[in-house]
Amino acid sequence: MTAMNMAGFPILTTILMTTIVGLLVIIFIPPEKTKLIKQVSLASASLGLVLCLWLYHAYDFHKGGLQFVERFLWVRSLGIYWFNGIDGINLPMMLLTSIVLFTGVWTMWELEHRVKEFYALMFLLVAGVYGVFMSMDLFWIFVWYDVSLFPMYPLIAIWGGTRKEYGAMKLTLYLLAGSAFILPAILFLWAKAGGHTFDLFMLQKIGFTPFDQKVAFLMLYLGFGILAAVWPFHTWSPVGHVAAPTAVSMIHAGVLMKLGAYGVLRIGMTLCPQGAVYWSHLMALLGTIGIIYGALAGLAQTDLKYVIGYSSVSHMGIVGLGLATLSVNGINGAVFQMFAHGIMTALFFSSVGFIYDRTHTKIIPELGGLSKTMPVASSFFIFAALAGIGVPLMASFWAELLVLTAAVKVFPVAGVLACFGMILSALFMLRVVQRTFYGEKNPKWEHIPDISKFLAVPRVILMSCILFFGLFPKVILDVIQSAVIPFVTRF
Amino acid sequence: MGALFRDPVLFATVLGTNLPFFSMAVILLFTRSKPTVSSRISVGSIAVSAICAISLLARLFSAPPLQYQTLWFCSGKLNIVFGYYLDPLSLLMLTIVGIIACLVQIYSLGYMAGDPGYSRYYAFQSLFAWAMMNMVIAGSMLQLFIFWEMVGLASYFLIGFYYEKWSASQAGKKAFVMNRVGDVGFFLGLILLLIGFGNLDIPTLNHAAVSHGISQGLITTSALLIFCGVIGKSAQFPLLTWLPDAMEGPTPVSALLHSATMVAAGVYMFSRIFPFFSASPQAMAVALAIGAVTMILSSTMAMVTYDLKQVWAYSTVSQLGYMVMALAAGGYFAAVFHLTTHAGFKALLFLCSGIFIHEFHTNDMRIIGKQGGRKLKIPMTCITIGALALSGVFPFSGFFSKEAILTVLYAQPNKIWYAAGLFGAVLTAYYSFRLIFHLLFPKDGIEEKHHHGEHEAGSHEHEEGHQGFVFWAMAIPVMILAGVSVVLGFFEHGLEHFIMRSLPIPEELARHAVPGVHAAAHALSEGAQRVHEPNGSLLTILGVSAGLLGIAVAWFEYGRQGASRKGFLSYFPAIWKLFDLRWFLDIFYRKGLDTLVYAGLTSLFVRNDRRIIDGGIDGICIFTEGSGRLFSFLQSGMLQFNLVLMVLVAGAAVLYFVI
Amino acid sequence: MTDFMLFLPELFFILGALLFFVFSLRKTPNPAGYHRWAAVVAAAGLLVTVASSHQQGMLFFNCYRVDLFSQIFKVLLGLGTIWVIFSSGELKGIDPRQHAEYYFLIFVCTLAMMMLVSSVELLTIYVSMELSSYSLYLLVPMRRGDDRFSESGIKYFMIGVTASGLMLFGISLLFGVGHTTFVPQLVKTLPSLISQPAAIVGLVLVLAGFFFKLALFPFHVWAPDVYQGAANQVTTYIATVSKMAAAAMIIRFAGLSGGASPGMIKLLIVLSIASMTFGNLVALIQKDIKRLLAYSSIAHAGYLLIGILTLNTQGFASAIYYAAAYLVMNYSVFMVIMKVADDGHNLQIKELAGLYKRSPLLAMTFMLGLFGLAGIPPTAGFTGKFLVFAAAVDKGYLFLAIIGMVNATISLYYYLIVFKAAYLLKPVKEYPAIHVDMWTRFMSISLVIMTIYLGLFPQQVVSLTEAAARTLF
Amino acid sequence: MNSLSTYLLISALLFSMGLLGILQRRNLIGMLISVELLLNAANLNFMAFNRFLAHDPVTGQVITLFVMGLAAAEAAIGLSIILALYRKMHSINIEAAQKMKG
Repeated sequence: MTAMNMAGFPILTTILMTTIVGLLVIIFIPPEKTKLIKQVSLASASLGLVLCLWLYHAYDFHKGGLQFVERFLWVRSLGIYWFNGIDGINLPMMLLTSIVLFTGVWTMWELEHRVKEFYALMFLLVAGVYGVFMSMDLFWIFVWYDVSLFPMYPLIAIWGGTRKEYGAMKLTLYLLAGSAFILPAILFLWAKAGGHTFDLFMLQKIGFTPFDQKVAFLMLYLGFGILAAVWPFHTWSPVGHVAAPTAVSMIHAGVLMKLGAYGVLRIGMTLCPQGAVYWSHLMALLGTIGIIYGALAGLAQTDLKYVIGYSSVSHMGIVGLGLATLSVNGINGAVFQMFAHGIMTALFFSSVGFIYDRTHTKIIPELGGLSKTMPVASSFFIFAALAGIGVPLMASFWAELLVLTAAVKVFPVAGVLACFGMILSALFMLRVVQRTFYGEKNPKWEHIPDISKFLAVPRVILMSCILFFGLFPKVILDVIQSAVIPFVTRF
Repeated sequence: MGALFRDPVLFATVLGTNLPFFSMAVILLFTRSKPTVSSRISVGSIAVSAICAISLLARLFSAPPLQYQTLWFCSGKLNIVFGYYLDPLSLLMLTIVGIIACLVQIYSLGYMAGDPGYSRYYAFQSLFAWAMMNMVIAGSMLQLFIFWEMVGLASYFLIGFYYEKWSASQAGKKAFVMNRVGDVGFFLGLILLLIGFGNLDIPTLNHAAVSHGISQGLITTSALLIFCGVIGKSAQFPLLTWLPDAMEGPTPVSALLHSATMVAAGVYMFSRIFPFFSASPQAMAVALAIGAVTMILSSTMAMVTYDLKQVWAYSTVSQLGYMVMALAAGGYFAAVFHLTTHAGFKALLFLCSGIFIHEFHTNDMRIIGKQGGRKLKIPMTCITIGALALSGVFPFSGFFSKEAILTVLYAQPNKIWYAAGLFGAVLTAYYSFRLIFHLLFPKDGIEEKHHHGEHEAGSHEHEEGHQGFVFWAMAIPVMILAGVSVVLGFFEHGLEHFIMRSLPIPEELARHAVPGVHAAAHALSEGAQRVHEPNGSLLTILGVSAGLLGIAVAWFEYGRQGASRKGFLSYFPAIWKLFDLRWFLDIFYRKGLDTLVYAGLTSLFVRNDRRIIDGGIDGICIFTEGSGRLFSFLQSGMLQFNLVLMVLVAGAAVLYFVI
Repeated sequence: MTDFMLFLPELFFILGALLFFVFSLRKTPNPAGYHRWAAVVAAAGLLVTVASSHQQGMLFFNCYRVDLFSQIFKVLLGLGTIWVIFSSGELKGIDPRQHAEYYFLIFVCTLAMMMLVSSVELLTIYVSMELSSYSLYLLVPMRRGDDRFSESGIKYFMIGVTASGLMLFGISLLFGVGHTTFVPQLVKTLPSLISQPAAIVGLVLVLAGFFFKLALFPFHVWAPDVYQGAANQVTTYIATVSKMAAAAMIIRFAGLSGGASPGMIKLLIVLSIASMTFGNLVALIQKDIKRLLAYSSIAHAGYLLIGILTLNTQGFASAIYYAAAYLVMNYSVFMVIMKVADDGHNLQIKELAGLYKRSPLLAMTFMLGLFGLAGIPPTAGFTGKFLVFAAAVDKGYLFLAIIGMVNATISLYYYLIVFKAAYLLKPVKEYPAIHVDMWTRFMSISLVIMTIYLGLFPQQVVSLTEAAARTLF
Repeated sequence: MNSLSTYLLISALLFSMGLLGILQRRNLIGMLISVELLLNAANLNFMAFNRFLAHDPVTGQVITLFVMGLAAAEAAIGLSIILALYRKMHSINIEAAQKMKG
């Protein structure tokens, strides 16, 4: 499992550094040079993207296991290690993060208000995300987790939209309340293991008693579940997304929500397999409720971002259900769904963001007939909606197929119900598409020009990602299951 | 990769099926603004595909089924393969799709001329062609499902093509969602098979089913679930109401998707895994019943509408019902044959109606008749030919296929199905000729005066229309199709021997003859039987006379001089209303959706989110702050109160220890 | 001679105090000059302290113990002192005529606290504690003008003397039970006597005295009024420096109950929970930022106590670390406050509006300080909390960690409100840009670096604190 | 009549009297005096313990002397603060000083 090839260039730290260095550079640029700031941030984002792509290419999934390991002692007395590594589960997440960051930075190109702080905070946020994904040490996972959470507050409260301060405060407190369960759980495991290491793999070798596993897993599930918008802890998702500015929603819904599921998978299920088995029914239940509930609640929304927020709830429900099955297919599907949903929802928010920038409204009844005035821009949204419906040959279809296959096998009732979620999602996605883009062209938006080629690029990138992984799921599934197959043996 | 170029068959398959995709991509990405270029690209690519299809048919006419496979991906024990399965059935269907799609696209050159969304139209046409062809030659059920969904997607876009019309987008949504309802069943069935059997490869599945490789229970459940997919896609009862609405799309679209090919996909899929189905008598029985109900219901609906396209839509549904019945009764060949002929003449009917609609800018048969529909010679003759074929009059193709089906139904132990089939035949003939007579002999003749100006304009249009590219672009495909529907019937036997090879051969079945397989066995021998059926001639007479009866009634009411032109149903307004409102199915769905989903669950959940969950969270916050205010009273400015507090706590601690 | 070396820092501060005593006798005050002198003296004092930080030994007939523990705290005290003096540049809160006394008292207080942290004999402890308290009693009422705050002095005094009275009584009881006033011998004998009511009462009363200094619930009652009422610099001094001494004393004394009595631990647990909860809850509704920080300091006392009540090396080490981190973060917040309210008035939260425009650097320092106090990584505050909770959980107090984290979440709310004021709100009226001189810039940058460094690279400091904590046993 | 407990009893009485005084006296001077009582109670304790069971009879006495000194200083400081307060609010009643709250 832990193939410790210590040798070689610390690629992971370098990827982390791309964001931190970008952050520092931005801090030292005078705020009025917005153009320069944007260029710098795009440069560092693309550097990260390139490195992640290289990582993806260089990862040897035939060998599997942990690769590109960097590991040395950080705090001796507590056994904290600077321990980064890549395996099949976090590799797609890294790639996802870099893609979303890159497109997000590009999407916000027209930002004019307090540009410097915006990009600085965004890079801080993403540094946290990278950190969580690459780190294999509980201490660092938690540190990066919090680092990735608290920039949300200023990002939403300064650059946000409707009820931004309420949304920002709610979201931040909500999510950090989650970490109020995570830290004790981590410390609990650490203490139970004798209190001399936070190294994930060393802890994994220590067998925790079933009771400890149940306790710790429940705490971790609650803590991370809040971020993964597990029902009933999902209400921050719509509110927060409505409030947040475009790129932030992209990163938040696209990547940050995945941190929750990733945490459950990486810490909870790795260290507390028996706990996971014990609570799997709860997970399946909440996941299924999330799928149905999110879709149904989304039906009644009038705010575009609310709709997407609820669709995220529904899609993350699929992830939860997949994890709950504790089977190869289920977890493959869940991880794949994390990736697919990340890309998809990023596309959603970027296209909604464009519409909002132009029309200054997200309220569906006020919109309508946009396809006439901005065909390209609306086609992006429609594409995302189709991906959200789970149309085949788009990435999320495969994820749903795998998850549902596993679910029907393990939890037949939940699986069948989840399948009916497919109808609902179709219903509400198409409803939104119809009300927003179809129908008579709205004289209010006559004058609006369509999206420019330059701004279309990030959306096109996201679209092509969805298609690519829909047509060639092998590319990602081989990587994922190289880690998942050994992973499920412990259940 | 090398194999692709070394093997001409594979090359033709890949090229023919995927060319339209590239044309779509090119159109969407580059030539949105250049309609003519887009149309050329699209038509060219579909023509190439059609040629590929025909050549494949020719090359593999007498070859055994071919199968290409490559691993798509694997997850755990699950191996998902991507593959092609070229057997007579798929080849035939491929050819049908290729030819009709090609004809329709040519027709559209005329019909859609000058439409703002010209490029978009052709993009979606190509998308459809790509998806449909891939679905036809799919090697595994999963792959079939995938492209099945893509076909649905294309139909969604094409129905909602005039998206600024609310009703159009509504219809598109309705079609997609209703199909989804069926597809979920389909999907579940596939998942069950994946779990229970682990392989969705079509030939494997069929063999396993007939050779008892799968447990009976699993077959029945999954077969029933998969049949939901058929119900959705082929607009069977109870999901049949989306198809008439789908007529919101442009007429060529209706001709291609919603009569000839896409809606036939359900029947195609059914026949694709026919042996699998036939291994489960229960499933077959259900299918038979549903087919019958669908056929009768939709025919009745067709009897009361005055909308050209609606009539053909309903008749499509009923003909699909026929096919499903045939399959369920074991008439494998009969169904496929009827599918073929129906594709021909129904496309013909739609395209002809399209010409009328294009000419008179209305769907109402009465108005078209009044304004001199019959003046358009070519479409008028062609539509009559189509109607004759539809009502199964010798020597048109419909006669042969319908007769085949009736024979199969007759072979059923329970004769009620046969009666239903005959009754359906009567109704079919009635409504189609009701339409024809409306066009030919409009009520109190053609309004000369009013029509005159019209006629000037109309004839004027004709004049420049007749030489005009537009007219001929529409006329030529129509004539071709008319020719096809005249001659196709005589190829029955050739087709039969060709098609039957795509089933597991009889002796193999005989070797493991299991209770479930009788239907299949019957189906296989049926072809041979039918010829020397004891009273085959009687059946033929019955079938034909049914058609003629219907025509006669229509003539009596609409055709002859001084006919009432009201239709006997108008004497029973209640029934008229029932038929006109599609047996209240739509209203039922609407109400159900509104009350159960929108008014019920959705609003409940939204309120729950707002009140209970969010309210709870905010409540906690308010409570926290409130308790803050409360505690702040401890910090009253009074020094001694605070001192008392201090001392009390210290004292309490002391007491706690001392005691 | 070595003894001389051991006592060097204290001696130095005595000299400084004397110097300012002399200054205070002069007729014509020269505030700027005083400030320069004070800065020099404090800087030198800090140097001396650091230089003698590895001394070890006993003084004054074993009443006075110089070890790593004491020296670390002395360094912290010296650091806090020089910071406070550094920000006393324009001391608008106090009459110029009293500046000399102000510095004099600051030095005396620091001296007293330095003695406090290394005295191991009850009388010595009492005397040095009284000495520090007296100078604070005098510093608090020095606030000029503004009668609203005049009452805070008397409140502080009254509560203080009551607490010291209780403490003295406790000491007498301990003396009676243990027959000695030397802490090391008490440590030996007391666990066996802990069952006696007199011993318990004595211990509780003594701890009450220290809790008063630490402003732990319910001995916090002075804190809000004093924080609000005293001059900004004095508040800073109380909030930072005197907290260090109190923490040190409590750590030393908690050893007295030697982990023997579970009851004592229960008491401490209850107090720490009450303190965290009370402080955070009441802080939610504050408008005056100094008062808010008073309540947050009460909460932080609770966190600190979590580390202490584990009564093992790891716990004490974490508590020391937490104290150090607290010093840094709290000072960086107060420094910004003193800069923003440079005319010495009491800062309201809404007055921070638009700080990010008026001085981005200060705003950043402020932000990091706040997030540090809220315990968000990668700041020192987070690592402090992490260590403290780790110690607690390791001892089996999982629920304490959970309660602590929940409290941290609550506290985040008001920190975010302050942060919002500094970064989001539009200023109601146009404030002048704050003039940030070179020293301030240097200070804030170094504070920022320190906060993050302590947060991300705790290795050295942690090992140091552990070494220090080991000397206690 | 000459046992430790007697002294302890007296000192306890003194202590509680002082405490009571602090808690119920509204007059600042009065409170100050009560504080002195507290200290004296402690002193008495020290002397008693010293007399009856200390190994080294000096300790208690020394402490007592120290405390006396401290008490004097304390009184001085207290009085000065009270004086300053009196200048501002013309009263030495503690109830005058309860503006700051919450």
